[in-house]
Amino acid sequence: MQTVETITPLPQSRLSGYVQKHSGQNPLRCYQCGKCNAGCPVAYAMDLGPRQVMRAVQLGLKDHVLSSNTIWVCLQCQVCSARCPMEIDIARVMESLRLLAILEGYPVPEKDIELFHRIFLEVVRRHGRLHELELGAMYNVRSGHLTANAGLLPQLLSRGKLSVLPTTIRDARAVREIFARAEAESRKAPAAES
Amino acid sequence: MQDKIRAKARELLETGTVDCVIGYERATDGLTARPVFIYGTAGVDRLVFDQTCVHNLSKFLLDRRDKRTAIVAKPCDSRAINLLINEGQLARDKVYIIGVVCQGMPEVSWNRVSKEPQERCQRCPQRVPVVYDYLVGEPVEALPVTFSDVEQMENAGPAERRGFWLEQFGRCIRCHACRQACPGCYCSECFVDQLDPTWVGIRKDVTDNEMWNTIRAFHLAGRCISCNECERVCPVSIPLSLLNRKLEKDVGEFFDFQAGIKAETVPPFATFKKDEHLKGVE
Amino acid sequence: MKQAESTGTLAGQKAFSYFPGCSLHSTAREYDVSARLSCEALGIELKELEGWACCGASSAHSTNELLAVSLPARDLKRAGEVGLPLVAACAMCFSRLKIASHELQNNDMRKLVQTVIGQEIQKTARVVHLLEVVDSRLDAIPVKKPLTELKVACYYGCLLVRPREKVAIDDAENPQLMDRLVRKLGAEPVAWAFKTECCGAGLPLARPDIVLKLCHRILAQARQAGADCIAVACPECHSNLDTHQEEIRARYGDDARVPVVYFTQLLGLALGLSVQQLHLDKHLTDPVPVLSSKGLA
Amino acid sequence: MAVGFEPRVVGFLCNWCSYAGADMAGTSRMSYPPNIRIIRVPCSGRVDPLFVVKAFQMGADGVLIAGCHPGDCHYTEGNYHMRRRFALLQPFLDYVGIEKERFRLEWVSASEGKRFTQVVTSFTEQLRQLGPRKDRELMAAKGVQRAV
Amino acid sequence: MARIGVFICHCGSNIAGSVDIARVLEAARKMPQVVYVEDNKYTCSDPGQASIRNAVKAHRLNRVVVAACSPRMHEKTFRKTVEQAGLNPFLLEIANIREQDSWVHSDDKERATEKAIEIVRLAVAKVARNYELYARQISLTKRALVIGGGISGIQAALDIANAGHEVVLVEREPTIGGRMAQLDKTFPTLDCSACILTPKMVELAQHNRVVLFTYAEVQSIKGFVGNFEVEVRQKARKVNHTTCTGCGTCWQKCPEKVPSEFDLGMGQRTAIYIPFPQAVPTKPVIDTEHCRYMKYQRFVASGEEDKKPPQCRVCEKLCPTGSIDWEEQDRVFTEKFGAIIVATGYQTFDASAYGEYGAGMYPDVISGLQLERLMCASGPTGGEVKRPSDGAHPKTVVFVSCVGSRDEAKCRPYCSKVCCMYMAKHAIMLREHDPEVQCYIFYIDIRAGGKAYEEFTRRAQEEYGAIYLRGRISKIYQEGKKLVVLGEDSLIGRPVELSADLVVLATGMEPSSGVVELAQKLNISYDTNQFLVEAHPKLRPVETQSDGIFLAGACVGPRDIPDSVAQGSAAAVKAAALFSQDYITTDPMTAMVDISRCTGCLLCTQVCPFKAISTQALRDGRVVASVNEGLCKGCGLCAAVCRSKAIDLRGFTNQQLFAEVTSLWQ
Repeated sequence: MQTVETITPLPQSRLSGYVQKHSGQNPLRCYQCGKCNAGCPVAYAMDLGPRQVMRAVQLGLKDHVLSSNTIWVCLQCQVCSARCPMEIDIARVMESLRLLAILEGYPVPEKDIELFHRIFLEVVRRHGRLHELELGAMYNVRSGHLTANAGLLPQLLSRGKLSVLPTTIRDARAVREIFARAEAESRKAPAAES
Repeated sequence: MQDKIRAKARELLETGTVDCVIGYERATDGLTARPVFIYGTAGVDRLVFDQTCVHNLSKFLLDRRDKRTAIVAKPCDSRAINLLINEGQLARDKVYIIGVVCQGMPEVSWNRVSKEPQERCQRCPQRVPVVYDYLVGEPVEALPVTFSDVEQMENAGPAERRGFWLEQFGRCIRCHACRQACPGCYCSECFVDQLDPTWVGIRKDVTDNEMWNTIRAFHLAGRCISCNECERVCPVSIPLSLLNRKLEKDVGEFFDFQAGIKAETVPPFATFKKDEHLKGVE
Repeated sequence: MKQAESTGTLAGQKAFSYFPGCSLHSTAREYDVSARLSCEALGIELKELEGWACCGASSAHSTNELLAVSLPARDLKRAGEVGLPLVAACAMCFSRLKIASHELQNNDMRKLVQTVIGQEIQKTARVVHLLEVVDSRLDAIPVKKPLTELKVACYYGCLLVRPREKVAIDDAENPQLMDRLVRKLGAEPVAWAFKTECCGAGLPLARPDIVLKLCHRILAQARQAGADCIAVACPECHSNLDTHQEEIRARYGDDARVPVVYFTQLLGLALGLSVQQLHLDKHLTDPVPVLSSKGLA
Repeated sequence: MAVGFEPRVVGFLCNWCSYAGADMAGTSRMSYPPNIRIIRVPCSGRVDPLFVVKAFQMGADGVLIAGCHPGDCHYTEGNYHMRRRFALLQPFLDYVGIEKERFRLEWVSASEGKRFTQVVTSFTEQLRQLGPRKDRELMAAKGVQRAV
Repeated sequence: MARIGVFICHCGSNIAGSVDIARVLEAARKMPQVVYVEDNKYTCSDPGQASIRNAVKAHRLNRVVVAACSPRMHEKTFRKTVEQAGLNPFLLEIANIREQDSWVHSDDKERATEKAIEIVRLAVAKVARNYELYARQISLTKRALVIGGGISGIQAALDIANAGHEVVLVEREPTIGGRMAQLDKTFPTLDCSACILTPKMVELAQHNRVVLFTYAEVQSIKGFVGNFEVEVRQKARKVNHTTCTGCGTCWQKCPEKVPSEFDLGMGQRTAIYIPFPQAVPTKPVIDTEHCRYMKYQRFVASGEEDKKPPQCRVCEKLCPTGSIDWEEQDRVFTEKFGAIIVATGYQTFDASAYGEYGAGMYPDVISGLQLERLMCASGPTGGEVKRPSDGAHPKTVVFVSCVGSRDEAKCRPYCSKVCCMYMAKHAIMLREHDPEVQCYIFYIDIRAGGKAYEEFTRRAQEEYGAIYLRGRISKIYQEGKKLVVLGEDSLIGRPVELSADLVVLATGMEPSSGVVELAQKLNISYDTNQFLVEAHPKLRPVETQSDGIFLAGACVGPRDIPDSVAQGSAAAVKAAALFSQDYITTDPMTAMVDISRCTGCLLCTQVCPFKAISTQALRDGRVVASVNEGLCKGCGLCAAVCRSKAIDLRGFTNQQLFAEVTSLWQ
């Protein structure tokens, strides 16, 4: 996320409109009590806390939000949503912001997370189900963290916890088509230019 | 059917559960039916029930408010009874209802009986009385309510509608038979008969007739149980059901209410919702 | 679109379509095995859903909302055709399936999804979690070997209790479903505050630091509460909590090691099944010592 | 629309909000078409459908009922009841051919002189557009006799 | 036969400027039953009014129409005028040809004149059907009922009594004093709550015009302003308060201990008890649920045989005046009142709704009011702040604001107003108690609007070192002897983790339990938060839509002590003003029933917003509607819905309105 010396609020921006439309949540309901930040297990690892994201959305600071690592680090654990005194589904807001960031091709500050998701889906796309060994291996190679979790490998294998060969479901083709169509369809989805 | 009714009537009179049974007997024309009050077991066999028993007898109960009475009631009649109970005109415990399942009554006159049931019966949703102490006949599925006739009228142009109704009202002879037949019209002094002020002109003018017919219909808004006796008895056959059913339709749509289905219920004009959105009202 | 068996009590339900989910076929095989065995013992028939596919997990809904609904939708449709309620063992699968069936109630979304999966969805199955099913016949559980003196920290994680209106099978702050079960099995559920704190979900590869930190908090709390083991109902929670305990000790110095087992394993144990049958010996943090110390293994 | 046609409008105004609103329009010297004749009622809920139908029978081109905004009723509930009554009566009259454009229910508070002028102006204009009622012609066409 | 006079006002040029008065005169002269017309420059002036009076006499007029400004302007004036002329004031109608004619149509004199003529015609048509109306005079009971014995109710009762009227105060607890009695100190002055409250309690109890019913509840209310009939239920105390001297032997010796409601579980009380030492009355009640003898009796009644519990009856044995009365039952009695003041106050929000805060789970997570008890010199700890778990003196205390306030998820969207202030007070007091205490106050906004309030919160920070952190707490959990608090400092924007010895939840205000049932009995309205609703939020803050029923204190919304006291006095003045009359004059424009026409469908009773229509049974057995003119406010809803036109509204009768409509086409 780029540092911002001074900000120019754009309250009427399309951003909060998009959030409202896509997540069904009205950002203006937020009165910044901070309970979301307080309860978020990963707030410490975010450059903007959930509360600050909500604020930035209110003010229409689009780049500020979409280039933050927050939307990627968010675990979707839903604690913020469950405890929000204004019953705003903040996790849902995070989700819609992340999707927007992807749609509009914002640089991803959390490369590894994004990479993990991509590989995960590639594997599922291929077999219709996940193959954890494959996922782990591909991730380590492509992320460059060659040794990540490698230590666990022997133990897992010895306990028969990792199947060496993937199970591929009969009509994996159908699943592949689902992927293809879903990607095509969601590219049509409305973006929020501001 | 008839026998069951007679048997029940006899039992009720013998046990003294009631001291009068209101039902139907064969009319002097030997074909149609007419209302009858049976006070003793002797008369029980006069009771009949068949496709000619079209009248809504419920209104007769008003003359026996606090006497124990049994009545033969078709589904529409039973709704009327609920209405009267709801409006404090009858006490449920005074009335013993012999409900009869009804597949619809044909058009009956001295020289012919129609194949098809009467229009009103074709549109009637109830086949089984909504309230009864004793049921005659096998219960059957209720039908959906349809308002094709009303919708047709709604879709006509205003001028067309206006012309149609002016013609209809023009024919009205103000005999007030509709009122006499209607179980909902029990006012001791109807507004049309009042002189302080003279709500409706004495003269039989189309505009006064309109006043009469529209206000009477509106007084039945949310109350009409669509037995349609008014239309049946109208000597100049004004399609009064078209008026009543329009209101029935809107009451259903706006307030999700149907008159006479339950005895304990709050009629639409007795209540409101603070945040209800009614079309036509901003 | 109607939802089959959306009503009716679970208790009366004998047979279910079974959605194991990817992990239960590999890293979480012990969950699968123990679930099947103990259900059998309880007279619950699990029919694995023919040709099920991955629910997409967090990766799908992190990156493509439509995909996140379409993948489960396909499974829901299949289950709908079977006509039995669909029971998921994995909390992630459960959550995704449940949310999907919720989204499918919306007509526009359903139309969109139908074009994506290229099939029409007449009816979907009611989605339940294994924990609910077991709870529904709690009183009928024939406990053979009570787990006396075993102190259990019941860990529910996020996905079973949040979001409230779409998913939750119990209270989000202090759920009781699993505690009830554990008590029924003769063990003692400890009171602790981290029943529903997140374990780091799908980040162990990409951000191990986060997972380690969160798991450390949870393990430490469980230990403090005097738990002999932690019971879970989700393979992801399990692998996060179980597999990294050595690293955690290395990183944070304090020894917060606690064995992490599946509630189905405890259930099986109480039903008289053996440690080996239930794969209780397959965990990285070995629960067998503590179990045997209580005379349970 | 008839040339130079000036509709006659009967307005039932509740004493506490709308009648005061009409006064407000006067005290602040606003102006609106003089077609409306105002009848003061304590509450919009006092307006009996009889009065409305009577007005139309007498030949009114339009009838306006104005009351306090929902929630502001001086009698707490009157306008809510009127709202229901109107919701049924307007389509019903429209059904017997008295166009719904001729019958209005409006909320005008004591401070809304401006709003009152707008309501009356737009209503009057709408009625001008609508033109005079066609009853006479229609009756002639249908051969309906009128009592003398 | 009506003889109508029409008086047309020029209002200088205000009317004459844009209305052709001459033409209006001409037209008016021809109107039915009009026998006299005249015009005046200023009809409202003395000469103008004089000429009306003269004309009435000279021309034997029995109806008058004044065509001038709005009736809202001068109707009263001219009613007096015709009254002076010997006519009934209601034989007058105003034709509003200024506000609704000349002033709005000044651009079109022609049509303004036409309109003026018709406005006059309307008025003539109506007035011809006016008839004498007489304001009914209803006697009133100059006696007030105050419901609720908190500070607001006490103040109201005292003020009414000092104004020379009898007052009955009904309090459901065994003592008066309410929430204020539970407080230790009061902000922003920090004077001791008991020191300022208890004298008032005593003054009330000893006042010769005040009757006090504690441990009693209002059961039902009938009637209307000036004439309420109220059923009060005196709950059985099992102690004869007339003979009891309040010596205290019984509650010192009673062996049965239970958690004290007054101390909110921070301390214990006995089964026969007074809630706190300065309670008024200082006479005990027996808590029949816990009393050992009562348990014994219940046991015997249950018919079980095995091991009977002890009979105890210690209090009875020790009572020097023999005041223990096991036989005493609830007693219901009816009293008459002219006015009712509702001062039912508030209760604090039950924090256990917040699972994440663990209230009820962790003993050291307490509410603000519980802390008051711990700090209070006459409280369970004698004013020593010991935390519940282990009695240790807390050194680090964390305050959590907005617990049950500003929280839509908990259906408490409103701000409770006092919490910010009492948190500051607590921070100060805790330091006063123990200089080593460090307070952390998690706030969202500091709401300190009020005299010397802001300064007070500043002092808490500057002089007493309270650390204010802006952010709502998300979770509290036990770690060993400490409580870990997860929050955020939203000004820095980072998460905060604190471990505390004691956590105080600043629980908000909510209406006392049972207030809705009471409101329904009184037929007064309450809002979505169940606070009672004022007749007007600005201009009638202590009145309700029902005449003679007034509101005071926190039952209307969150209030602090000064506001509650002020409202108590305000409500008292309203009651006293009512009592300053010898009778109540009702507006004669009320509904009336024609029993010959009434069919008894009773739709009118259902629509009446004031429950003013009840039923009456006639000799012939018919049940018909009957109007209580004391309650009727003259809205006319009933008249509009009555199909048989059996019910009508004086002043706006069917005849009058009907005539107005038809007159337009004459």
